[in-house]
Amino acid sequence: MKSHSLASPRTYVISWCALLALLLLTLGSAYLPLGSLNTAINLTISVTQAAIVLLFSMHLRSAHPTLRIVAGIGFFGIVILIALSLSDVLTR
Amino acid sequence: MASTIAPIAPQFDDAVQQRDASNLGIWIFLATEILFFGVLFAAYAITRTQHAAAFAAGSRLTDLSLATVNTALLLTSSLTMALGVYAAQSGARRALVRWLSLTVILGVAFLVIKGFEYHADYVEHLVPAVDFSYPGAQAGEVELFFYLYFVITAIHGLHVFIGVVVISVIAVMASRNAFGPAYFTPVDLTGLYWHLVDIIWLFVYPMLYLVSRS
Amino acid sequence: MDHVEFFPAAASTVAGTIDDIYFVWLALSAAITIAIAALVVIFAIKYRHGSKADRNVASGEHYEHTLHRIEITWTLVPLIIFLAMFLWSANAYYQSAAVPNDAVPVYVVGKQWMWHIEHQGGQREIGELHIPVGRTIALVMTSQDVIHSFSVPGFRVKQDVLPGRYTTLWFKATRTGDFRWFCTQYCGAAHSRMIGRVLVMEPDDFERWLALSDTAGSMAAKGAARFRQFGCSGCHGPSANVHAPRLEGLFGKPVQLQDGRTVLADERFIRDSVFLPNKEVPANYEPIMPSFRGQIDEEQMLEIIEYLKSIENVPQGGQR
Amino acid sequence: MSSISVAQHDNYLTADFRLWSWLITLDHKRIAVLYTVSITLLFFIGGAAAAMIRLDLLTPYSELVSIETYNKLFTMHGVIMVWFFLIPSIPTTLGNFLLPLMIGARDLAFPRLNLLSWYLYVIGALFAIESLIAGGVDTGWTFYTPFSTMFSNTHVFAAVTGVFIAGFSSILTGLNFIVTIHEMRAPGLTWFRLPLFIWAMYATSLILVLATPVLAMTLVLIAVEHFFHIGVFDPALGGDPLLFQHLFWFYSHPAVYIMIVPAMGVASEIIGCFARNRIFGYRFMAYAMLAIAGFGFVVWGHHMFVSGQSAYAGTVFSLLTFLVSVPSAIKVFNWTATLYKGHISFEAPMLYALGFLGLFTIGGLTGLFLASLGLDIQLHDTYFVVAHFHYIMVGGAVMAFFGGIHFWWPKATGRMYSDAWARLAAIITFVGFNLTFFPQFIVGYLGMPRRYPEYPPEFQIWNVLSSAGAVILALGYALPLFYLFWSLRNGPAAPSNPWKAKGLEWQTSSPPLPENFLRTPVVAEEPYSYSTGGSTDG
Repeated sequence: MKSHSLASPRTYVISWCALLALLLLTLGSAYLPLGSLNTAINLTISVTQAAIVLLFSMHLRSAHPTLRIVAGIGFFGIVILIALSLSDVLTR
Repeated sequence: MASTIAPIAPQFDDAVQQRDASNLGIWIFLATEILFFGVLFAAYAITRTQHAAAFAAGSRLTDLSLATVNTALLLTSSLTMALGVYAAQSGARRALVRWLSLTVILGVAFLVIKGFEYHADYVEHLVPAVDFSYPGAQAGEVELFFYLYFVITAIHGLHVFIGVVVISVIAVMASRNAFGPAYFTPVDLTGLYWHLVDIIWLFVYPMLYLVSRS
Repeated sequence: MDHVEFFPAAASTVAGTIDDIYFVWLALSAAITIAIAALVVIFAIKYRHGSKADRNVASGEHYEHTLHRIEITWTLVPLIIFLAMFLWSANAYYQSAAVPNDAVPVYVVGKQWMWHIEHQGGQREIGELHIPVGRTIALVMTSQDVIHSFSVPGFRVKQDVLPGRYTTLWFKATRTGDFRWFCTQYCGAAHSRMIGRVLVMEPDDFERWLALSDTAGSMAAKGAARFRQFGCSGCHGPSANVHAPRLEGLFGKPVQLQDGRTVLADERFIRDSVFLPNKEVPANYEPIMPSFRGQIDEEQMLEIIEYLKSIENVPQGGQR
Repeated sequence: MSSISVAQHDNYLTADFRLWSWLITLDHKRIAVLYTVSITLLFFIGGAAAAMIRLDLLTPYSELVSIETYNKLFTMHGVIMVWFFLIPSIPTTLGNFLLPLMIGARDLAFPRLNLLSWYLYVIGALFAIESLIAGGVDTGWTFYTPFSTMFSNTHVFAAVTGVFIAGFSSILTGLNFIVTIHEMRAPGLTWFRLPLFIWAMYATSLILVLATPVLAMTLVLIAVEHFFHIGVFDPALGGDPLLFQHLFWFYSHPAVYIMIVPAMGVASEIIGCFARNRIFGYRFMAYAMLAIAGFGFVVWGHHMFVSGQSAYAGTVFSLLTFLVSVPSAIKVFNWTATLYKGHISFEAPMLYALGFLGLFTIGGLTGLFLASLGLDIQLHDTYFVVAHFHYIMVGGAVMAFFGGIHFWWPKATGRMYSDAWARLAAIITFVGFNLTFFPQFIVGYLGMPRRYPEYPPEFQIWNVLSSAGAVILALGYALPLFYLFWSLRNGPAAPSNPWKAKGLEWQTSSPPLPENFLRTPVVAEEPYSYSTGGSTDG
């Protein structure tokens, strides 16, 4: 399980800049009156930011597939928990 | 240099097996952390679905500017942590100690700002079960929002605190030359934990602070 | 004990279907269990250690193929049976979930540890429920404290009773008699004493029982009194000078909300409007209604709902 | 234990005799022994509660204990049996002992975490026992809100804390097992050469790791709500009590598979060995366990068909539940087919395993009754449910656990027990179990609710039968205590492979060396190669 091809400092700095830019974007978008679309945009940006951190800072891009599966399963668990619970609440 | 060679525990065959085991172990641990917070996110999602207006009203009472600064601090601390791991891998001991110390400082700054936020909430009578009063409609549901706000931020803050402590210990170890290019697993694993705490905050931020700002 | 019961009496219209599903599962289970047991016994004897049975097993690709076919067969056959049973039982579930239109409402409030029943005519009962045979009854239920559950095994019906919500349970009894009813959701110390009897009567007897029972007026009449007592009529009445919606004919109609959604004005909507008035504000009205949480209890709330139902077609509310 | 003779090498039991050496041991085998002792203790505490319950139910009126005491008894029975016996039972004892041995490793990947998880288990158990001594808890093991948070004045906090801490013990065990199975297999031991017991431990660990955090955080919310009287589960403030049920069953349904999947692993090992046959459909068996672990996460709503959950959600959960039952069915068929053309002998472990097969079949089939939406309305929260899950968890899991203990006892202790007594115990357990729980199916369909100390007199006959069965069952569980203890001192020394079984754990001495193997074994054959590997069954 090769897990040790770390990224370069350049990658870290670039992804940091991207994260801060996305932070400003999500903050700014919150002030636009878009109704429920606001939440969708905020969430999409959060997912993008999380993906950047996972892929670059946490090196999942170059990690062994097992590690990627483990990380994926964690997030998948949340999705199942929320989706199936909401499927009840929203259809009551 | 002898100190930077991995001590191999008797159950392992070699350093590679030991490192891979640690790596898989920490990722499984992180997956459990994700699900740990998943409960809070699910509770939030369902309660907000049922009381959308109250959650919007509650969110407007939170301090968005402090939270935004805090988000930036945490993102930056993630950068310094990543650079720290890089320094450890390159064998740059002094750089490693410097980056880790910077990470600790940023983490502490996050907690201090969080403390100011909590204090302001207390002054404004927004602490459920302790001192809560809300003049507008649906005070009970707004209180629920603040209940979730405090539970989520407190448990996240606890994770930041634990991270700060662990990184401090790692920094001290690093200053004593405990790591080198051949062995820096503890730095690496701590970094992964720190990044995950960051990721969780990236979801907490819009959930609690950005609802219905328009 | 005079006789030993194996199956409960079937006394409602849905009981037959539920029993059918039960008996089909019983038959399938018995068949599978006996088949497995028989195979185990046969193999155990035939292939016991030291027996002379032939144990030559074919090998090679063809054999592997056969094995796969066996595995796939005993994956697919149960799957198909399960899916059929799923469809059948889901259908039965939907039947008992959809309340027929002709149902007569009876109101139920559960509290630790007793059941309060109120009929439309205002007749109250505790721990007993009188109903006529052959008429569809819909229980509109809520709880004042913890979760309870209303279960009548003889009717094959059961529904949890939740605080803060209404749940509905309907049945149509097919024969007269006494039927036990239990609380089946654990609710504290005297959970096992939160029981009662459903007394199914001939319609004539039932009418006689209704007439003989003490009432202080029908539920709607009591609700009308509550409507004035709690000051509802001050804003929602005919002479109000506050911009508040008139409630005549409201029940069962769609309501346009401020946030653009449309909801049905059912029991839940009315209850939420009284206890959580800002949750769903009707369009064109200001959110000025105060919450009555803690002032109106669940039984009074049900009476108010029954009153609002009763003024469906009356041009002016509160004629009494 | 000083009488165990030492051959040339010290084994793991004789390596050090001081108590301290046990309390700080990092040896997975010793930790397994620590777990076995503590779990056995908790099993008999939980069993004592069950005995009181059955005694009280002899009569329709609660004559033995007050109704409040009865409520505390079934709560303690549930809390202790679920979290302090069933969930840790097979993984922490047999799993801890066998996992490294079966994959040819010297220890688990993280021995310190392993010891920590035992201490967490003990601390959690102490909290649970403390809540019992302090006066008990009356919420039922399910802690349903708003009863547990707003209305119960009993020691909910201590009980919840105990379960919370034990949860971390589970997580650490699961994490340790997954990493060990991934990283530390002996050379040549590919995934599809793993014994099914290892596959079972793997599937179980996945559930432990993914489900337990959800329980832990849900319990935190319960504790906070109980303490501060505000929270998202209380409808008085706009919370939703069904939210609690969703979160709770997201954990607690998969938890059922935490209990039964290890039992499937044990049964596979035993049936393969005593039928002298390779496990029929080995790959399907492995896949089935993974499928059960996976599907187990999406069926929780079948506990909520009459709870006020939407009919739509109920339908989805019912369909998914039928799907998860298919892999269980496959497993029953495959075990049966494993007997075909074998050389079957009937030592005690085999009797336990066959008992497991029968009881699990009945338990699984009655689960289908409960998955059927319309029918579940009648059965929900009645004794039918009680009977069903006892058939799975006691008939299935405990039967297999006892089988496993008998199967690997010679390996772990180096002693042989009396096979005749053990067979008798297996038969008594099987008979007692059926007499205890089969009548409950009938009284359940008649409508007798769970958690009732008092019941209508027409249900009495079934309750008397059930209580009578419980006496026999208790005898079946108590017997092994005697002859197994007896064997420790007086049993003949066990050879390294008394059953002529396949598997790496039989290739080392009994009891094993502290470091398990003198040389790391190399695996070159398929699992369960009974028919090919020379005729040992002459």
